[in-house]
Amino acid sequence: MKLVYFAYVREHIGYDSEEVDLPATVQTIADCLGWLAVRGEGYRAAFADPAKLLFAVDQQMADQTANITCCRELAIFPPVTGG
Amino acid sequence: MKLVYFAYVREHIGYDSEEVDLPATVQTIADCLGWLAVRGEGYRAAFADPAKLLFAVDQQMADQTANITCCRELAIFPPVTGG
Amino acid sequence: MLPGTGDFSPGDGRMIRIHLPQKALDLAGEMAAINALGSGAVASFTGTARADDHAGQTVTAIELEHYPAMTSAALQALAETAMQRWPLAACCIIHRTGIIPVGDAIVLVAAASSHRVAALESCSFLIDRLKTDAPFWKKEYYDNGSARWVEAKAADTTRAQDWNIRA
Amino acid sequence: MLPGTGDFSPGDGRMIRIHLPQKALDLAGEMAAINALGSGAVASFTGTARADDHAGQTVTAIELEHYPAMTSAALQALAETAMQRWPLAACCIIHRTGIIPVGDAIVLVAAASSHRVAALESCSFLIDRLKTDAPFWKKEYYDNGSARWVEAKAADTTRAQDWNIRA
Repeated sequence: MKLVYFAYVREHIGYDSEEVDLPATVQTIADCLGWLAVRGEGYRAAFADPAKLLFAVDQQMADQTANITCCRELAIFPPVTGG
Repeated sequence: MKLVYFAYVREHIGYDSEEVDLPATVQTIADCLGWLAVRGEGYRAAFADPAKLLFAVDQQMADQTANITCCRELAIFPPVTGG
Repeated sequence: MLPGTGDFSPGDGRMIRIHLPQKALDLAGEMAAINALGSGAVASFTGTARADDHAGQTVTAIELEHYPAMTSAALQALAETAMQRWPLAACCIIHRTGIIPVGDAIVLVAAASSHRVAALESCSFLIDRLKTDAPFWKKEYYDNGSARWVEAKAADTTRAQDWNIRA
Repeated sequence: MLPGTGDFSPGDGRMIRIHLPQKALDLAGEMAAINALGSGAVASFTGTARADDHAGQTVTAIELEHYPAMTSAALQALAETAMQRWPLAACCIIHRTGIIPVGDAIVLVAAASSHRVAALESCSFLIDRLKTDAPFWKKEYYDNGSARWVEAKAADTTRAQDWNIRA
């Protein structure tokens, strides 16, 4: 699966995207955040306030309970501030 | 006093303005409409639906009860339709 | 330019611009001028003469009559009311008068603010109130040579009055 | 031009225009194009990069990051929602991305309709919802060389949600 990051999430993690193989225990976005957070300080900093994060599964907005076992691209980003 | 007319009021009366000397019996705009109406068919046609007319006394909107004994210019016109 | 039109400043850097041209509006120039203020948010409304149908006839032109001694003062009062109600940097009302061919702009109102909501709301307020408070009268000319004064709409009056009770 | 941007027609003469340029917006050209449709009423909103102060520093530029694979689809969905809700002839959303110097426009939204209220309301709807629904992130650069991601405002979320309950 492809993970894509934007804004301060991207800056904390240090990549704008990465390919990952999720273990079978990771079913939802919330599971994925927990699994990523142990990978290093950058992830922990990026996900420090998970209630503020937004997610898109295959470019559709989703919440943390969304199942991602069949998804191709998960985007993780802060609240949007365009316009 | 100067009377000024706009839109269909002007077209019915046939003038865009005229100078008049109001008799002492004419105190309000309503009085003035009655006094003008007997002057001819154009005035009667212009004032046929007096509830629809609007008035400005010295360029300030006013209603039919307004006293005009000290006014310099009375404008009589239909509802506005700009923009 | 008629007396009472032009650019006015309440003396604090804010700008009110009222014009009553008898020729085509310079929409791009007006928008560039208000955008150049760098206010962050600019909302605008443009009304254009349409080739509407009425009783089987098509509009070819409209005529805007107005009350020169009153119009610019009425528009300036309207702009000042908007300036008092919202934190605006600039308020612009440009209304064409005389004969206006179909396709040409009749009116441009624009408001600039550092706040998006102030710009959007005041722009709506300006055009809603202009429709009921400013001494303009619109006549439609049709392709068979006839003409008709446009009647005021009750819905326009209702909408203009709604601003009295809005938060 | 990114895939998914451009001019779209729902097939009935109506127009949706979505662009994500990385250079200065042609505001005059965009407004001329939408005015040329002859719809009678055009409402627009322009948002510009401001030289704001923050903690004693002045903004010199902003950067707009976005999610290319999602942005144009999100904006098109937004325009289509507006088209379903109001009788619009055209809907235009132009959003600049990348580095934007202070004074330059960030976004232009515009709506054309034969109805004034439809143009005004849908224009407000488009910019209100764009602020909360489209994947853009804004970073401010300051005159001392520092930078900061702009935080989302609760008031923007409230205003965007208010459209769910408005008549």
